[in-house]
Amino acid sequence: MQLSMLIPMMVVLPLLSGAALLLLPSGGKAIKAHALIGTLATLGVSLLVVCRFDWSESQAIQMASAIGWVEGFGLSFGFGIDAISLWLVLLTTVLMPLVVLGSFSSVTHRFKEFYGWLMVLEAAMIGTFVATDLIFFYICFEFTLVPLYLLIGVFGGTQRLRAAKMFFLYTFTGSMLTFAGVLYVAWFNTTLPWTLFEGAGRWTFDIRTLYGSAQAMSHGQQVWVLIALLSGFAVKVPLFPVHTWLPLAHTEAPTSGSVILAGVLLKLGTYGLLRFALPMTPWAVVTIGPYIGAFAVAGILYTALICWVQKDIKKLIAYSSVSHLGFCVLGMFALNSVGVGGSILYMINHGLSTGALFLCVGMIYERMHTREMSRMGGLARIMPVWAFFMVFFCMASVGLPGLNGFVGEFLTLMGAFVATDVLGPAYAAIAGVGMILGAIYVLYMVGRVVFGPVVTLGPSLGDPSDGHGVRTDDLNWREIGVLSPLAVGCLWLGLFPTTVLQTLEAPIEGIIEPTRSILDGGVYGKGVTIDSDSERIDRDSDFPAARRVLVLFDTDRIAQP
Amino acid sequence: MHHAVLSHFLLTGAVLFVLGLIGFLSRRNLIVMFLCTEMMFQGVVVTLGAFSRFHANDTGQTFVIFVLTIAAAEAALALGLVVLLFRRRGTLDVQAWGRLRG
Amino acid sequence: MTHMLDKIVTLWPEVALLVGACVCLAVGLSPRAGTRLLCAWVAGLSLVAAGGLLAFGVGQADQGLAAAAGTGMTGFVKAAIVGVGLLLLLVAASVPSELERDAPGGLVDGDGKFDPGSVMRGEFFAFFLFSLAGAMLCAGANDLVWLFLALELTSLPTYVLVATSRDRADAQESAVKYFFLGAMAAAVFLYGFTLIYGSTGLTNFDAIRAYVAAFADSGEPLAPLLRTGLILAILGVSFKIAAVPMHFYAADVYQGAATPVTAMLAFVPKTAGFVSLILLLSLVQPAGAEATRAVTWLLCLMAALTMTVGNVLGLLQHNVKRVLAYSSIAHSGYILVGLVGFTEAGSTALGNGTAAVLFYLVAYGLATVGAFAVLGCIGSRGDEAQTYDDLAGLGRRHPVLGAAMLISVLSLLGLPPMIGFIGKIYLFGSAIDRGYTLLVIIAVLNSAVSAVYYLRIAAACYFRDPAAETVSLAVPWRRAGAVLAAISALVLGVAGGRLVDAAHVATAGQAQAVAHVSSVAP
Amino acid sequence: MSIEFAKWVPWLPAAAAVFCGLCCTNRRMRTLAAPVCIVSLVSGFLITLGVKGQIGGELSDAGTRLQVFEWIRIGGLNADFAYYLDTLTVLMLLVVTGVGSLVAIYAAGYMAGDRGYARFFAAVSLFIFAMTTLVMADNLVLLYLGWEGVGLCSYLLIGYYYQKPSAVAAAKKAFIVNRIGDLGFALGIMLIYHQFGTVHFSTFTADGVVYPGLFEHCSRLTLAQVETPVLVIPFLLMLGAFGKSAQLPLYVWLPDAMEGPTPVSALIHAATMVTAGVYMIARLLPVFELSPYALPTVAVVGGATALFAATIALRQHDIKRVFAYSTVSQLGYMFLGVGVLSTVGGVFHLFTHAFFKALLFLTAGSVMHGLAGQLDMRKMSGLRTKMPVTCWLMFVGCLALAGFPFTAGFFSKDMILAAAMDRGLTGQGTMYTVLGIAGLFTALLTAYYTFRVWFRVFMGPTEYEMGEEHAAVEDTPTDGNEADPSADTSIDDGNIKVEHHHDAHEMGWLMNGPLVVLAVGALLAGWLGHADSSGHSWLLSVIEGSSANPTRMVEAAAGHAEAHTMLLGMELHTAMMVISSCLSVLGILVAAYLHWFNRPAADRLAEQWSGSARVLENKYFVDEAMDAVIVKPLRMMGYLCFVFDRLVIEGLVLAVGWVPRIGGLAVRRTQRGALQGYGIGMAVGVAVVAVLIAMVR
Repeated sequence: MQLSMLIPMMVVLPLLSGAALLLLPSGGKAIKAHALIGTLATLGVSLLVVCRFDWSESQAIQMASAIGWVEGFGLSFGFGIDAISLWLVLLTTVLMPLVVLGSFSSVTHRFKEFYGWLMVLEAAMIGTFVATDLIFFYICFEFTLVPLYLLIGVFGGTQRLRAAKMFFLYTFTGSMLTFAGVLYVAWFNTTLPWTLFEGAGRWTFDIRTLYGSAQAMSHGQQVWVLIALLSGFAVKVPLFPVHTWLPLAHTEAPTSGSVILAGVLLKLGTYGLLRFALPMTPWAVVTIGPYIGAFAVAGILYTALICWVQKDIKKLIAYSSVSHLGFCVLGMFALNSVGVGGSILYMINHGLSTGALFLCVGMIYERMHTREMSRMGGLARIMPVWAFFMVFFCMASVGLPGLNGFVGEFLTLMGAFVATDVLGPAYAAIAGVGMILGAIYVLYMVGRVVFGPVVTLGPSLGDPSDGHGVRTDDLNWREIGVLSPLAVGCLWLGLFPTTVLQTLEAPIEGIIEPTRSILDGGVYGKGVTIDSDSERIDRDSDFPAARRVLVLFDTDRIAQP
Repeated sequence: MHHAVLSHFLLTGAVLFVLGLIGFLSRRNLIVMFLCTEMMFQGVVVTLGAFSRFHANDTGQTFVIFVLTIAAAEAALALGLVVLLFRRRGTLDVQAWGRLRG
Repeated sequence: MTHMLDKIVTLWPEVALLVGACVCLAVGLSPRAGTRLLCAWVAGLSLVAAGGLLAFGVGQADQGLAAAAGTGMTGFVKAAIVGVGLLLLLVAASVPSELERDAPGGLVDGDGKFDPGSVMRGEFFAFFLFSLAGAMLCAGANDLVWLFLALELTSLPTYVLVATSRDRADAQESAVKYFFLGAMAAAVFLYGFTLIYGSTGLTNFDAIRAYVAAFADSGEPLAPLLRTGLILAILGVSFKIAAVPMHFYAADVYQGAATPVTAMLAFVPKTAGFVSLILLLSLVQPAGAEATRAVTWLLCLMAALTMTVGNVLGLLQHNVKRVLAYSSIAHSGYILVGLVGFTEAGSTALGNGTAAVLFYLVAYGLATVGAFAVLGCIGSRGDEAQTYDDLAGLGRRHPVLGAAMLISVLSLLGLPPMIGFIGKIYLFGSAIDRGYTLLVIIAVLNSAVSAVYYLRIAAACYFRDPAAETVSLAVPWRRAGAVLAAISALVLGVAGGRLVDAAHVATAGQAQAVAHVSSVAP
Repeated sequence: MSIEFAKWVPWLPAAAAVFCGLCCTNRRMRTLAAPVCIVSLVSGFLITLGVKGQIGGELSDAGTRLQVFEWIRIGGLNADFAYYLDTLTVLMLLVVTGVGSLVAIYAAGYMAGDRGYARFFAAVSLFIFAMTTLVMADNLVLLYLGWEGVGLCSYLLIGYYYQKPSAVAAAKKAFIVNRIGDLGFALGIMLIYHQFGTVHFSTFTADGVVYPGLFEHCSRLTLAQVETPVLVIPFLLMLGAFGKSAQLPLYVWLPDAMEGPTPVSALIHAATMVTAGVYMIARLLPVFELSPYALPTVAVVGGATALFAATIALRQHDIKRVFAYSTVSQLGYMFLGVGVLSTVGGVFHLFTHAFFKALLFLTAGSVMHGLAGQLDMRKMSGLRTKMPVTCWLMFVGCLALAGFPFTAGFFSKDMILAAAMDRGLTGQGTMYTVLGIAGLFTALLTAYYTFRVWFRVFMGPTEYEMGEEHAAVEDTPTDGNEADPSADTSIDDGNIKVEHHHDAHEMGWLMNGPLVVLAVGALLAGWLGHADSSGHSWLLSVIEGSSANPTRMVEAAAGHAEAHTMLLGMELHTAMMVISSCLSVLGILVAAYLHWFNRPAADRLAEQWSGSARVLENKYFVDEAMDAVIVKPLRMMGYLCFVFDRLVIEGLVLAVGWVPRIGGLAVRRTQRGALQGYGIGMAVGVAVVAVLIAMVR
């Protein structure tokens, strides 16, 4: 088999096993086993990809392949992977079997639907990360909405209908604008002279080609395109102040849904920003970046404060996600390799630690049937193993050095601090207060739930879920098996982040290069617009240098008196 | 005494059309309403005839024949429909048919 | 005379349908129910025959004749009508016996109750085929008279279908609204045709194009009479597509008619209307963008208003048929986006708005037929399923139907990877290509609004417990139609390349033809 | 022994921590935890001794870098898991592993029978890992790792009795207040990286590329070249040091931290962790020296804290709290010492303080152990008969803390005060004189409150009340569980140590042994730093061989200095020794009068000064003020944000969602179902369009 087929396989495999679920008898056990095998097989394929990936060329799109789709539009199912994608794919494929395993006891009905949609969701998420065609990316990006919508709506809590609707509509509205932006960029490519770079002057949605297209835009156009991209991706992240869908969705989603939502789906937004906003609209990014950074900082503090006054433990973690993702965005818009590297690491870290926290909370919910912090307490006494994991992941989430959260958080802050041309020390200092607030709300939660006198009240009277007894048994081996790999991951990434970081350096260089060129060239804020095509044509028609020329073009003009 | 010129015919046609329209919008009897739409068609027919004469070709008059045919077909359909409706409600008042709304 | 015969060659598919219709009428006269049952098969056969004729290239004649007939899109449109028509036939062919009929007292004439829309009645299938034939004839029109006749041939049978579709007062109410308002709209576009004729003295499309091209070369603006005529014609025809301001009837009519007929109304007249619009706009295409600015403005305005009105009204409904009716209005708005900037012939696939319109008609047709078909498969309280409540728990009780409904509404929503998404790429891409970015932004925001009611349908199917009073009707063919439509919407979305190419090739031919005409104009 | 072995110093306890953690899961393995922990700590201590032997040999003055593995490398940031060894490191390692071993041995007895036995030793091992990493770190990020790591262990150990709400609250407070300081520290690191482009201390070569370290960067800079951002760096770092070392205004967590088991208080909150701030400033002295205002600020804060905390200690009744405030006060001395450029003094005091304060805490722990958790000195008296060994061990500790002549505390405190006075008297600022006098006054207070404890507890008539822990076992098994009587709470292990003796009693030698060692240190360690006639001492050599040697400032100050500053006709050092000896004895005598011979007099005095006494007893109401000024408003902000989020932000979104609905309601009027209404709509539409189009044209 060809190496390049591995990537499509990662997408197709979960889809196929999801479809195969339909053929199984409707008993729970077979379906669960099948789902576990399916996700494990996908993990196997992704590990195979890891093995065959050429790490010395981590910035290159490897194992690329394309399946023709709509030639007339220049559309294809383009697959390919670089180090950034690979790590996020790995995050997905590692989380999925754990999610499946973790859901064994919480799903009690409609197994086929549950696991079927879970598999479809996995396929869509992987597809998002490996797409090299913008529309293919968009398809996967959008399609993740459907499975999660159904998962929340069917298997969610008491307010699940509202949550599902809000989640879908909010993110869908944002991404529709992104859709318009994507079309605009693709159209702009058709207006460029074909000599400018390979792929110019025709309809195509190849990401690399569209980089060149978008970079050739004027500042005003780039700003509009950036706004379009942001409206989809920032909602998905979610960036303050477009975050209000998240707490509700998280709270109402079943545990598996929350884990996937926090673990991977939010990363689609940051991945989108990283993959598209930064390289496509560098000029707009350097002018808008400070404002985005300001929103990120505001979100960090604001949601951290909100976390502190939550009564529902799941809602607290949900809000903390908003706060954490603020760090992620802040680092990204530092536009230097420290910040962006930290940001990518943060994506993975947050996926591990917050995903694990949601799993922990889910395990408690299965026993207590409540998420009210006032109705549980001192669980360290009766569930020491659970308490250990909870405290461990809380510490990872707080950013304790030695665990994964620290590296990401520190690097994003450091990146923002030293990026005096975009953000600067003030951003880092104010965002740093989020570290304190993070400790406050997490310890507040730990203090109430894990420590203190034992309280096991269970759901309050009149709660519809009050049909079961409250159990206080400690984690069983299956649950330990779910949490342990995540704990090992947290520790590993805390002590050996270089495994990830060293592979990221080259891809990050590629992503921030356009913005760096503008920043270093001092074009920033001068309001220079690109003139007619004719001028650009004589510059350089020589590919591959052309793309760089495109960026530097403005710089050259400024240099002239 | 002037000869009737194109504009006179056009005006006649337009007046017929508009009168038909006004009748259609204001009368409540279904049959009368239908007759009003016929009047609109006739306004068009007059206009077509006039243009045909003006352009000195037969196309317009050919068109008229077809329009009249269609009008006849519509009349047949309308009458069948009116019978059906009358049998259902026992009235020809158009305002009897306003349940579907919103 | 030979000329006439040559032309008939291009019409063989329509002829097949008309013959089928006549046979249906004849067979429908049989006193034996078993014989009358054949009507559905006859209709199906004639559709298959028409499809076969198209497949072997009979309907498209040679290139020269296609140009002479005005367009190259005929083949595509006809094929689309035949394809979706087959689905519609599946949906209409089996009629549930479970539903109560509230026959008016004393109206028991002859051999039993009036059972409209039944497989037992030849008229239904005859009118159905007539209407399809009319829509196909629209696509081949090259003369105002022809177009007028074709449009009326499309509409008149549908009036009858609506009136007789259900033996309920609602059906008759919708019929009276549909018929009377349709007659008024017909008068309007007929008046528009007349003025076009009056301005040019011509009814042949090629001749009118040449005339307009000549004027365009002389630098004069479009004659006011011609412009007025064109605008009246557009407005009149927009009744067929249910676009603002001619949209008022749509919801009431869709709600009142029986579901299979509604499905047909949502596709056939709309296709005929859009094809007519394309043809009418092609008349003034040679005049260039500047001279036709008013028309462009009109289209923009209509597009924006239509999609907005459709969507905001759709939000407020409880009746799913009504929701789908408003969705149909909104979709007309989206499709109109593909028509703006019609003066520029698209050279690239994605820049070709006309092709986008044709493609989207197919996409829309599949999805909306699928949705209506699913709706027709379930009954509630002795009636067809109508409200959200009736759909409750569909996904659990009938997983296949639920999935079909889900796919259909998601396709209508334009969610990837369904065909509706490619359609939206096509439409919006072409609009951006022509510089109508603002219109596209309005359109995408409208798509977001529409998500509210599409999701409500999905939520009813999947999130709610099955309602006790809903029953599934014994309509195997209709179910097959629903599933087939949904599968097509999904498969053509994932593998839609060929269809896109076909649409592009079809309309690229038209563009060439127009270019040809304008270049040879004196 | 090769100094490469030093790499194992942190990792042995780390392995022990993992092992002890596993021991938690199994009842039978639990008893293994203490031996494993002790072995790892003692071997760490032995390795350190071996490394100490290499001073001057393999371990050169420039310091040695030991690479363990790559940690964070991206962009220009180069933070490896690498250790930096110089004499200062070795000294600190000796303190950490030495005191750590003794405390661990003591705790093996003290914690025996506790259900969380293994958990305790896991945390202690982890603490030693973090603390040694902190001390040995070659770069600031790794130092930060240790810094936060000790914070975590402190959190876990303060909250060791996690079912006591007060313990949980204290743990939380400690972590959060530390985090505030840590933020400053982190920003300081970032600013250093921003200014110097590096975060590691030593210059090293890898793959043929030379990576100049922070110290080299600093030494290259002349003071004239220093720009404003660099001036800010020390102030940010200082914030971290104040947090960790409980200086004004971030000291509030330390007294509360006494909720933890007493060995923890001795190890973490007296001997080692809290001195990390002093160590950090000493380590980064080259950076601090770049700013002319940094070290004086440190001195002022240190002096103020010393005095402030000492006054509070005067009126505390909880033995451990007295010692806690005394720790804060003594830490203030250390900062004062570093601040007045007597790094030697600061580190010396750190060194001696580790002995006598650990001793004091552990003896306090013995008292507590013997009296079943009783710590209120008003409820105990004359215990010398019941616990003679403890009594005299604590006496030694008190002497050292009070600065009684020729004990350890005497020498180190004297060195600091002399340095301060020296700078003051040589005209480098009256501020220093004031600080020196404040320091002397604090010494008086220290002697008084220290012996107040000792006289109260061990002298006088023998009467005492036992603590609550027995009662807890017998009477209130649902302690803290009133909320849920149904829960299984028969053994409230998080809260209570199983106790077999029912009367005050002496400790076994497992616990007293380490105390004796510490007592010896408390008496004699001072001589290590005492300069001989040539002005040379072992400690001075340690400091001079490390980055903590204040070369730059001393040279700058040299212009002012005269050969021998004179005071009261004596050489300054001698004079200060005499003065502080007198003050120390005076303090002890006053304490003896008020708290041994004439206790009613003390009560009368307290009544006369009841206002001040109440203020002191309530610690100047600082906790209350902070609660009212910071915590409550912040939480109120949280509520406000939450309400804002729900009402305004979510409300706006919902409002946007309502726009199409409202539009729909408006348009719905056109769909009233009347046929002719629709006809009118169509006709009007056509007319309007016609007019509009006419206008467009």
